[in-house]
Amino acid sequence: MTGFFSSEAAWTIWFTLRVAALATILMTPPALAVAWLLSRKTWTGKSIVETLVALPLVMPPVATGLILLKLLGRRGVLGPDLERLGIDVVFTWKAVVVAMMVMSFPLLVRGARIAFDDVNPRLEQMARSLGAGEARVLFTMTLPLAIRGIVGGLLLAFARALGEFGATVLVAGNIPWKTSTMSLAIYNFVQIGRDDRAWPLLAVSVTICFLAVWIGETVVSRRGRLV
Amino acid sequence: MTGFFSSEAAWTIWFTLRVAALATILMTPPALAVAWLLSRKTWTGKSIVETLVALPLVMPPVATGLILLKLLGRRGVLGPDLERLGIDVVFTWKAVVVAMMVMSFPLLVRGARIAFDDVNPRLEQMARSLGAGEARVLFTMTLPLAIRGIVGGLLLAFARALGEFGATVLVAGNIPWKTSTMSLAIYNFVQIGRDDRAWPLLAVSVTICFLAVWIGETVVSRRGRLV
Amino acid sequence: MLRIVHVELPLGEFPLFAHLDMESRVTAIVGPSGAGKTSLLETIAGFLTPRRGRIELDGEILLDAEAGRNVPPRARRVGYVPQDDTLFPHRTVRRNLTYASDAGRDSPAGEFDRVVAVLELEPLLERGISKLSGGERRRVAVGRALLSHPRLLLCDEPLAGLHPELKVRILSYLKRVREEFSIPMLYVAHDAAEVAMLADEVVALERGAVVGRGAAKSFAWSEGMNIRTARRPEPSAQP
Amino acid sequence: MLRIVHVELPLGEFPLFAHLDMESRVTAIVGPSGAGKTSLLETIAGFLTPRRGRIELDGEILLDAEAGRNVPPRARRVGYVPQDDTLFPHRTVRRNLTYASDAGRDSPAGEFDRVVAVLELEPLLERGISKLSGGERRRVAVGRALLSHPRLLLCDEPLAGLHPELKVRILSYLKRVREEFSIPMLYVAHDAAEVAMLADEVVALERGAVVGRGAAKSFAWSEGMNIRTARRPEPSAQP
Amino acid sequence: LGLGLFASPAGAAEIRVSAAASLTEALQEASAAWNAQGGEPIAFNFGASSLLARQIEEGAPADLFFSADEAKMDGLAAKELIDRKTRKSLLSNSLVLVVARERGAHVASPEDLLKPQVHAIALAETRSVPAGIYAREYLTRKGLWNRLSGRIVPTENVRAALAAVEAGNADAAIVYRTDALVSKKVAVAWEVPVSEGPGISYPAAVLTAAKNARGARAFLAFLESQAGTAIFRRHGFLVPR
Ligand SMILES: Nc1ncnc2c1ncn2[C@@H]1O[C@H](COP(=O)(O)OP(=O)(O)OP(=O)(O)O)[C@@H](O)[C@H]1O
Ligand SMILES: Nc1ncnc2c1ncn2[C@@H]1O[C@H](COP(=O)(O)OP(=O)(O)OP(=O)(O)O)[C@@H](O)[C@H]1O
Ligand SMILES: [Mg+2]
Ligand SMILES: [Mg+2]
Repeated sequence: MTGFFSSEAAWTIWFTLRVAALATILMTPPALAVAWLLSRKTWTGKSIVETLVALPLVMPPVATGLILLKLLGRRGVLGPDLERLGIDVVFTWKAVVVAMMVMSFPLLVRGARIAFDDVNPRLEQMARSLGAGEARVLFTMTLPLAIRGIVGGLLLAFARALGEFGATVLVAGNIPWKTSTMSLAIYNFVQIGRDDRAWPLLAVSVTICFLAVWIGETVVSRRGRLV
Repeated sequence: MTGFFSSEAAWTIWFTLRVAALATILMTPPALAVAWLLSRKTWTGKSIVETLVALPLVMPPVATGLILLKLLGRRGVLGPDLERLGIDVVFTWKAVVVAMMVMSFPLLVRGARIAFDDVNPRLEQMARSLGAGEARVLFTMTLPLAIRGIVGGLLLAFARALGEFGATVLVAGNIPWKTSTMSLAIYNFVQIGRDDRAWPLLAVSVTICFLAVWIGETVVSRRGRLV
Repeated sequence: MLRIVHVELPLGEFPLFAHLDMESRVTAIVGPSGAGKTSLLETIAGFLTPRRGRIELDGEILLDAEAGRNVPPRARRVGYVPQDDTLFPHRTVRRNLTYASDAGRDSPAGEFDRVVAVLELEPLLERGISKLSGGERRRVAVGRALLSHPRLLLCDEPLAGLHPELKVRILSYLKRVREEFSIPMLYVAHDAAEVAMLADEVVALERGAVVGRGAAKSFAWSEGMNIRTARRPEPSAQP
Repeated sequence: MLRIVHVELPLGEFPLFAHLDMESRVTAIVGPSGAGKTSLLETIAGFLTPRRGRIELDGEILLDAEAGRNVPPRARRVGYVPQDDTLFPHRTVRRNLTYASDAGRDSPAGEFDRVVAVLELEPLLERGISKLSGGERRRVAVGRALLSHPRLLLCDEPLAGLHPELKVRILSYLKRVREEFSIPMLYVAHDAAEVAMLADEVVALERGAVVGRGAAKSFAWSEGMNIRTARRPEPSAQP
Repeated sequence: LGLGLFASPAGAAEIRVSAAASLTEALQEASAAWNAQGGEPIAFNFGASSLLARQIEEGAPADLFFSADEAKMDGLAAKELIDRKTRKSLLSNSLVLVVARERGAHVASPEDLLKPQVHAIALAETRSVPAGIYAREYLTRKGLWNRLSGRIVPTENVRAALAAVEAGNADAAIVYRTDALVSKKVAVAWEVPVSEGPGISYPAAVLTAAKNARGARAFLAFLESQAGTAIFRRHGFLVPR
């Protein structure tokens, strides 16, 4: 890789992969929790929560980015507290992860929520009456039975994380060797008219996407063999 | 509305609603077709098609926009033919629709594909043996049984269309009274530091999103009562 | 008449191998669990495609594996009552029953009301499938098949889990169907009495192969097949 | 012993209303389709929650609608064989059978092998549920319930669609279970012979209410309930 | 995925520079030279000047701001976010009128933009993006703005304007000379004389919130030095003296 790519490009690719993966992993538990609540419980203001979840899709990324900046920035809402804790997010890799998480959250929630809706509650009931506690029901019934939708959602989320630009560039900046993801680098190359350097990076993200899709397919069909 | 919003803002809102709706509608048949092929047929290069579908998510919007421009531009691949047909896409509302379609296509395809996967093929078989042709099977079995996933996908797609910025601004430009969507307008206001004018627009798109979510919920649960 | 010629279909442990001519109007298919009864029916319905063999109905070739001919289920005009009902969960009972006629397979006038009456489905017509009891489901499945104006009826334990009284009424109706419309019937059953009452002929399957065949009345029921004769079985339970 | 005190549960047309003490070890529940048999079982299993009434098992209160007490299904230790199997589609037969013991409900040593042997499930242990025949499904459902080390067995037509020979073997095993482990049993059945063989007592439901009750041997089977006596029914089919 | 993996190569003593995207290559070359002579490592943040300004307003960390126009810098100055003493207008640029290299519209002067065959003129967003603002200023000064406004296509930025001309959907565009040089598919039809053109200047200033003001000042000085200015010239920028 480093043979063909400048060491900076190589770093960017590797960095992007890690933050996108990390963002997806960190996002999964809360996203599944929200999806589960939306699917299984009825409560007032459900549509409102659903809307909030969908917001990062609806708002132009720059707006999401600005809001995140106003939250996390040194003059922001949480900024001062974070600073006191010695955590600074803005313009660090942490900001990239946060931006990616926020932007791809809706995709996983939707996918998982619909998958949970389609799980036959009688199976969960039967599991309970065979002595399974809620945790066991979740891990032996709900999640495995919803795996298709979850994997699908994870794919979308990961893909989105790879492609995220608008929000990231605001909260994380576009700092080579520090916060510059493939999307940011590509954008920058396009800006300065160096398409020749943009295409290779684009090819890489396409390849990564292909691998992700392919892995997802196999995971699902592996489970599929039984079902 | 026009009382509170400048007439330009009012126009922008109304314009955005129409193009986003149009994009979602136009996108639905092809997206469902692709999803159906991915779910029902096995063919070589399936993962490749899936990757292609996912690309608009993975690539930074600016790249997608450039590619569209290189395709539809007067000097682009399809441009000349379109010009011969007297169709002018770039820098018109048509370009906005195209950009929105391309960017939200993956979301609907994924949602529908997974929903189709989960439809019990025995039901379709039974329908056939009761004399239903493929079209009838599709409309009386496959689609109704997959409605949850489809509606979910449509919601994501519509939301994404509302929020789309990066690709749109490249192929459609940001022409007031002609191609300027809410996202584009918000982006500009943010850039010139006129947040005071960005927030109202943001509020509108949030409201629209809320309505969409709410409608989706009721549609699904309406069907749910039977199932 | 139905001719099944050297049909071979791979299953779990063993293949289904069937070679039968069915001249009789009602043929009962009996056999232990996992013998291949359902598989046979689904092969005739066109849900499963055998590796070899030929299937003919009234002279028309439905399937000829060698010649690569395979009439799709849609064109077979076979009414199938599957073992697991396979009702359409998103439609009311009524719209399950009318599905075939909506698709252009109209039954004789008045048939709908008659079937609904016999199967006692009136109170359920507007119900969702998920709100039915097990037996109610069975009846809807039977009704749906009867109302598809078939040339051949395939019934996989259509009366399983039904109350004897109702069973008798439905059986006598099926008998009438067979006589009035002379629709031949393949009928999977486990109850000797049921078979004796409806069937002309019995075919016994085991491990995918036909192991016995004869007129229903004279059919040699193996020991214990008729539960009455097996009041005191030796405890063959231990491994 | 099981006590069902003035339990009331709204159903489709009519409510289920049950008031029973079951001292006997095996109680058969009979009744026409849609009588409320399954609903009654699911109420005891805790799948359905009645509007009123109380349910006690061996003195422990499982449900007391008035007092707002409702022991969740998990804690009821009731083995349930549902009418529709409700097997876990994503697990092999083996992992369906071991689900309860994985969850900490261990059965006596050797029980697994014994159950597998009686239900003839060995060849299927590693199969996926979707690859089972109807009867094979039933047997897995029965096995899963037996292996959940229950205090009470609820069987909704456990032997429906099984071949008489096998039926007899399984029945005699259930009989042994009842004797050895003295697990009381509620048993929904339609076959007089089956009932006579296994049950001590019979309870007849109709439209949600108990309409008859008695010792199995002496139970007054209404005309036609025993199919044998109904060889020639008057064609009550016309509407 | 140990978080340790994410420790950035640059340590505490780094100079954080927020700079307009159009300066990317020049500044990267400059920082290389700066490092070669033993300067502290530089961490650049490239982007649209307006967004960089927004980031600084929201307290995003930076030591030095290199804007593509004075307006953004004024905005920060008004908010006391920059150290006025350090503010310098380092560079200038000139506007050019570009057309497609092949089969381009026959435009030799701004007045030619009035020709009927010129349907669309791509400019960077004329309210927010410096290049667009300058172009508008110039056309207005030429008395052409109102007569052309129907043909103006505002794009996200200079690059998008060029792309529009390359794609053939804009017949002409007004962009920076530096950007025009990068694109092979467009030809410069008319170069706006510095005298006629608007006062384009790229101001730089050390931020009041700078953690490494000393380093920032040093780097700024280097950019002004012979070595620094040489690099900018090589990239087509004008360095007023
Ligand atoms: N979810 C439901 N909503 C409304 N009515 C229901 C629902 N489930 C069952 N019923 C009705 O309640 C009655 C009792 O149902 P139940 O399943 O207990 O009958 P059953 O005795 O088990 O009949 P079968 O022998 O056919 O299984 C039936 O009339 C049925 O139509
Ligand atoms: N999809 C499948 N894959 C592999 N084996 C299968 C599949 N479906 C059924 N079988 C096996 O084929 C055999 C015949 O199945 P079939 O359903 O025809 O039996 P059956 O005679 O209907 O039994 P039952 O009376 O229990 O319904 C069984 O041994 C079963 O395990
Ligand atoms: Mg079967
Ligand atoms: Mg029942």
